[in-house]
Amino acid sequence: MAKQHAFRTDTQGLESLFALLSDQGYAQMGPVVRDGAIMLGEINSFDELAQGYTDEQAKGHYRIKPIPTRGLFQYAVGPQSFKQYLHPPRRKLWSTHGSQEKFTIEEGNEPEKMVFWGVRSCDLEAIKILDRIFLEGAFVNKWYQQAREQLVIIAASCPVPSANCFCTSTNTGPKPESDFDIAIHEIMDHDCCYYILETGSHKGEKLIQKLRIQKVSEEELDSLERMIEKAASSMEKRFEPAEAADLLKKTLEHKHWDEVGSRCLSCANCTMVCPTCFCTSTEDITEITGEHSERWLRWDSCFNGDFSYIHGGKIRDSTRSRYRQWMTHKLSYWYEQFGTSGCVGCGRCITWCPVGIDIIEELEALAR
Amino acid sequence: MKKKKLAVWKFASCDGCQLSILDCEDELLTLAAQIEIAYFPEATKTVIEGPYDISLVEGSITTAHDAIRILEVRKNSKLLISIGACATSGGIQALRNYVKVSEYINAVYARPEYIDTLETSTAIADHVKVDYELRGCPINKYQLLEVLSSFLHGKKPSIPDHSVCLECKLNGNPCVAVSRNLPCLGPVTQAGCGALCPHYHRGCFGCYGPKENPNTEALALYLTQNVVDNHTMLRLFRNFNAASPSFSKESKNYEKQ
Amino acid sequence: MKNNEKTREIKLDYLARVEGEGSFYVKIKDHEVIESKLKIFEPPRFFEGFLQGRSYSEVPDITARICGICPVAYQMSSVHAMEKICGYKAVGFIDKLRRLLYCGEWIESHALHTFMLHVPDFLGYPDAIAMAKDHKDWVEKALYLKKAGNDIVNILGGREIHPINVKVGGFYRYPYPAEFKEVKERLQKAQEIAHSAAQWMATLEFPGFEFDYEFIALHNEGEYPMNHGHIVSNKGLSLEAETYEDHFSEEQQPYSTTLHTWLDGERTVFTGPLARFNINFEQLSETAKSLAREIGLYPVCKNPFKSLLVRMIEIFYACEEAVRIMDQYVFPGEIDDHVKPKAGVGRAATEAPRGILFHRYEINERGIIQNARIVAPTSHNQRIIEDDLRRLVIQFEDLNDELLTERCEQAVRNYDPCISCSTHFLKVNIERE
Amino acid sequence: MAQESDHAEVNRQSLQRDIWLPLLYTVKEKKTENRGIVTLTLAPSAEEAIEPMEPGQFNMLYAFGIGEIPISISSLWNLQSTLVHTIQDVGAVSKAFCDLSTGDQVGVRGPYGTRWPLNKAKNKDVIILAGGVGMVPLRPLIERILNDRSRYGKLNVLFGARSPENIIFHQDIISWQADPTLNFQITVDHAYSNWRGHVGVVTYLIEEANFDPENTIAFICGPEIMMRYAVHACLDANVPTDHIFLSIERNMKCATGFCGHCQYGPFFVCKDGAVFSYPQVKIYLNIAEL
Ligand SMILES: Cc1cc2nc3c(=O)[nH]c(=O)nc-3n(C[C@H](O)[C@H](O)[C@H](O)COP(=O)(O)OP(=O)(O)OC[C@H]3O[C@@H](n4cnc5c(N)ncnc54)[C@H](O)[C@@H]3O)c2cc1C
Ligand code: SF4
Ligand code: SF4
Ligand code: SF4
Repeated sequence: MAKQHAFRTDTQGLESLFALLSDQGYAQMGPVVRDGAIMLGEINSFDELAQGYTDEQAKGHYRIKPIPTRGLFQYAVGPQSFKQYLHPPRRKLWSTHGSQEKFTIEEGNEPEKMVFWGVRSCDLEAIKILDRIFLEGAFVNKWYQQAREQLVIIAASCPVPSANCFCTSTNTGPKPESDFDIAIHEIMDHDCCYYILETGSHKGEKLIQKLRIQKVSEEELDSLERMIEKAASSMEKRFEPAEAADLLKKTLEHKHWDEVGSRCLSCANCTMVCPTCFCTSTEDITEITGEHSERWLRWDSCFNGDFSYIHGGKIRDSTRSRYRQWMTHKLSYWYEQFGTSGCVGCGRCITWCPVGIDIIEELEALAR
Repeated sequence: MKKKKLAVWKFASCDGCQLSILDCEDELLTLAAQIEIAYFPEATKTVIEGPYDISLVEGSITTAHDAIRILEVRKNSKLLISIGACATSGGIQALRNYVKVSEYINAVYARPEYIDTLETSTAIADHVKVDYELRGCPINKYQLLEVLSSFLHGKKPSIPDHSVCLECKLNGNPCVAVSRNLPCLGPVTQAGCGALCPHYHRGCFGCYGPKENPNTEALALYLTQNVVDNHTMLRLFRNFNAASPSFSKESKNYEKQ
Repeated sequence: MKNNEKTREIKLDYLARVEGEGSFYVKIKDHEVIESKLKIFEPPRFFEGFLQGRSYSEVPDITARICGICPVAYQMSSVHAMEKICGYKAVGFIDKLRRLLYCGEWIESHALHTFMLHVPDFLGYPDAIAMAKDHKDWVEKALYLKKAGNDIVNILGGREIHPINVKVGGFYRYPYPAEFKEVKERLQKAQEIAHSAAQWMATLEFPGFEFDYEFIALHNEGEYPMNHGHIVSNKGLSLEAETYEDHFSEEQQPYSTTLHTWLDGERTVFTGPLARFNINFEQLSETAKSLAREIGLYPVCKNPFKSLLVRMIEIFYACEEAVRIMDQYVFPGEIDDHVKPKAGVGRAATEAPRGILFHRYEINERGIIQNARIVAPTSHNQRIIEDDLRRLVIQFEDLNDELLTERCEQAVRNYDPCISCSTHFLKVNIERE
Repeated sequence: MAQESDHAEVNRQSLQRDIWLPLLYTVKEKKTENRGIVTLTLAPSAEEAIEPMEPGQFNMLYAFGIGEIPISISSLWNLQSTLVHTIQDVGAVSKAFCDLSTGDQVGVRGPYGTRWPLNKAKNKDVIILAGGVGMVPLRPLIERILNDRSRYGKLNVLFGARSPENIIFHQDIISWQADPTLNFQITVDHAYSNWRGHVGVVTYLIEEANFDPENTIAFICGPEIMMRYAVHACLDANVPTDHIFLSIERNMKCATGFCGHCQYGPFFVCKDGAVFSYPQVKIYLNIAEL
């Protein structure tokens, strides 16, 4: 990190950043404690941000626990990702009025101007993947583009990865390196903490200038380095994305698919929590008079039967084939489609699988 | 255009599903303007002769008399839609299917001879051809409107058959199985309720019956190994959709403790 | 027109605008009623049987399915009975939230019954939709009222039919006060609607039909009864739910799948809004009392047709009460409302929209239900409905068959009989000779 | 992967509009092809029209209040801004189109997908193998070839239908049968006694075709099993692998690679296809439930 882009501040500094962005009319999204988990929500005052919590994750297991310090980022990623704001679970595409003889079409709503607080580096990479899908291909997703152009990203480095994290393998963390406006590094100093703010864009610099902040010292930067090293070395889960991509091409008929297919519930949780899964379906909702109709977009999943339905039946009828589609898409075909892996190593699909299926273990089984 | 004639029929049930029609407070008058309510005794004395364009059938078949009556309903209906868990899988009263009803009646009734009842409670589709089944205990009134509107206008109803889990995530709940170690039938249950129970911090208990492609076996195995005892597992599958084939089959695996 | 035949039959083969399936039959010979039957042919569903072997924690979910019209009532009676066994008493705000939930159900159920099922009788329409052609405004207001009630049940219970949030001990999830914001506004408007509807309904024509009934209702000094109180009557009865079974018995009839309830082996009772009002008038709020007086309603009102007006008073009161509870509510934070099972027997009665709903359970130390007994309001009222029909056909013998049948129907609806729930309990404990 | 240039124009267009918003078109003509199959001619309701289409491409057609489905362009004879689509009634949305009358409106998004690589067929013999409504996306190709007949070698059009009732494009068939520059063969799976033509699967017709295998291009569209057999018949007849092209069908919701439904191995059928060369999809064709 170049020292001229780094500054030291405390919680009050962050609060004034929050106030500044509020004044500029942004809707601010960030981690909050809700329903027994670190969720994402719109925060209307700074103290709504999750504070003083950590989490515990394992296969099919998640708990939050209060900690004595007032740290804002002392937990790993929760069940939700910022995908839900850039690519909402449900969105009205347009509505139409009239009859089959004559009708008119009205566009749906436009996105808000948003700030994302505490985007972990895996999720930051996930946003970059969504950019490739929705902005950099043959077609452009206009709504996403608008949301994205107005977005302010406040990233946060990850001090305590969970047992399911493997961003060191996917090369997506634990420290955000670029593509943010501001990055926050929360450094615990005994029971207190201070923050190193790093700017990553012109927009970020302009915001920082308006805050009361101090220069950062060499020792403070060293503490940051040590924190990142410690976080990185705490991750035990490992895999080789490029090898996985090759392996999956050769194992389409492997008998292990039957085995994992017998355990998988085809419930779709993994695809819902994944920050890069982008599949959607459309639904037409026609009012009882038949004169108005709305077309909605909603998240869909390759684990659903309807997903592959064509007249005459479902292409992927068995759970085995659905799990295979998910994993081969995510870890292999994604490269052909978008030039990267579809996995950013956040571990959500492992934590939130209700029967504790672990994508990396399944990969290892295929390799055997 | 001539209005389509709607009839609402009741068999063994709690009336909740047909009440859903009257619970469409915001849409009731619009609905009534689009459709002729030709037979709906819970709401009107008016009886207009059949045949009916659309018949909504609530309740399960539990008496010999009803087994005949449903044939008449079918004959009189162009389109027959069964609504609710009772009509689509036998409902809570299908719990009788797992005990010996005759002995049971003798034991409890002073005058068993007055009681006309069959050994089992069965779904409408077990007796006649059903054109569409709307699940739920109770049905979701918005889904009912969607089905009615779709059949009025020739659309395929947007009633997905995926898991409750998907709806759970769309609605922004954290999974209660993972975060609270609760037994949840969401992964094998069809969506439709809006993932209510997880939102209220409890596990799903299967109001909408099995989802498409349910892996009840894997879920039950995981839950009995990690979360609940066999008896609780049995009771979870023996609820409002006890007689739906996959739940019924799975529950039998846990009959012996 | 005077009817000269010796024998006359007044009957309706399918009673519409009630919940469930039933009919009535009255036979008159030489100006005397020789038979009066409210027949209920709803098939039995054996709930008491299903409950055996289930866990105590499942009762609110299973018993809710007895009746789609008043599931909250079933949840309330069942959790209270269970909590008595387990030696648990719900703390203040849990109790208040349960009362709030009940307010929601009363509003919803009464709005449905008064406007959509009963008023059409008074005005001569087959149903509320037909009535909407001439009285659209009232029908829309009725739907608004109904929705306001449903909104409460929705927030506290997740959905209006078979809500899922009630548990033995309290609730699975406690709402944030902010969730009440919108419904509170709706309720304030709903209360105004109830006020004007009561005034309007008071102008309808009520048959001059009175009787010195034995009204039974819950009663406690502190509040208009919903979840608590002892069972009292205007004829001196006063008992706790614990001794209910010493006094009330049920009898099976060949023509009906509903049991008939007797008090002390011979007395017929009247339960429901009119009974509640007559016994608990003093417990109503001042505003509700003055609305009642304004429309000429005082205890003891002996005309069952005026139940219509009493239901409006109760809606009015429940809207007011609901707002009061919401105003006082604060989010409890993390609380321990987990109840451990204990072996024993527990009984509870609460005031369903249609009257007293009694539950009794016996559970073992693991909380597994050994046996259950449930007596629904319509079982309590079954006798009195038949008696009313007897008296009615004699008093209005001059009417032609059609009009007399209509009058009888209207009289049955005074009780808002919820047939579907009343037939689920066919377990007979005491048989009368 | 796909022909990049195909998308360049579409891309420019989609930058101005939300890709989800259809343009309104009016049904100008409706022709019943057979029981449950109609051909609609659509013209833009206002000035704005979609970009010109090429054989093999498809549009997303929206029926008011009912839904949206992918439908191939079925004729490019008329190069105006009108669109010709042939639709078989198999479900709610396709039925809604079959029930439309002239003057009714529809929504159109497109054009989407890859084209039949006609340039590769220059100076070569051509086999066109169609199964059932699979003939729809192939007809514009036949039209193009006939329009510029001298550019191509021998032309074989082999058409298989389930039964005589499923045959479409009768008028074209009559003219193709009469055309000496074209070898047209038709077969049905099941027939009544008054059917004089072939009975049996379409792939046998390859034996009756007239072509120089090494110098032949094959274009195939039909049900997936039929295509698998057809490819093998071509290979058996020594048509080089990279001279075989086929059109794949998958569930589609967006047609722009956003919805994920049409994935087929590494491909999005909507933008990398629906037209693929056989080598592209070779390994995937034989994998069940892919
Ligand atoms: C690239 C492409 C071109 C096509 N061209 C034509 C054509 O020219 N003429 C024609 O008649 N048909 C064509 N089809 C098939 C046509 O899209 C389906 O018949 C149609 O989607 C069926 O929709 P439905 O609502 O009537 O039927 P339902 O069976 O009710 O379908 C429900 C949903 O399933 C999906 N679906 C069902 N069948 C198919 C299918 N075969 N392919 C893709 N999605 C499906 C759709 O999303 C549809 O909305 C084409 C399909 C594709 C992919
Ligand atoms: S596949 Fe799993 S670990 Fe990878 S990004 Fe998705 S949810 Fe995270
Ligand atoms: S892998 Fe787990 S989360 Fe994903 S669909 Fe299967 S059971 Fe559900
Ligand atoms: S809470 Fe239940 S329904 Fe929701 S995701 Fe978890 S398992 Fe599925």
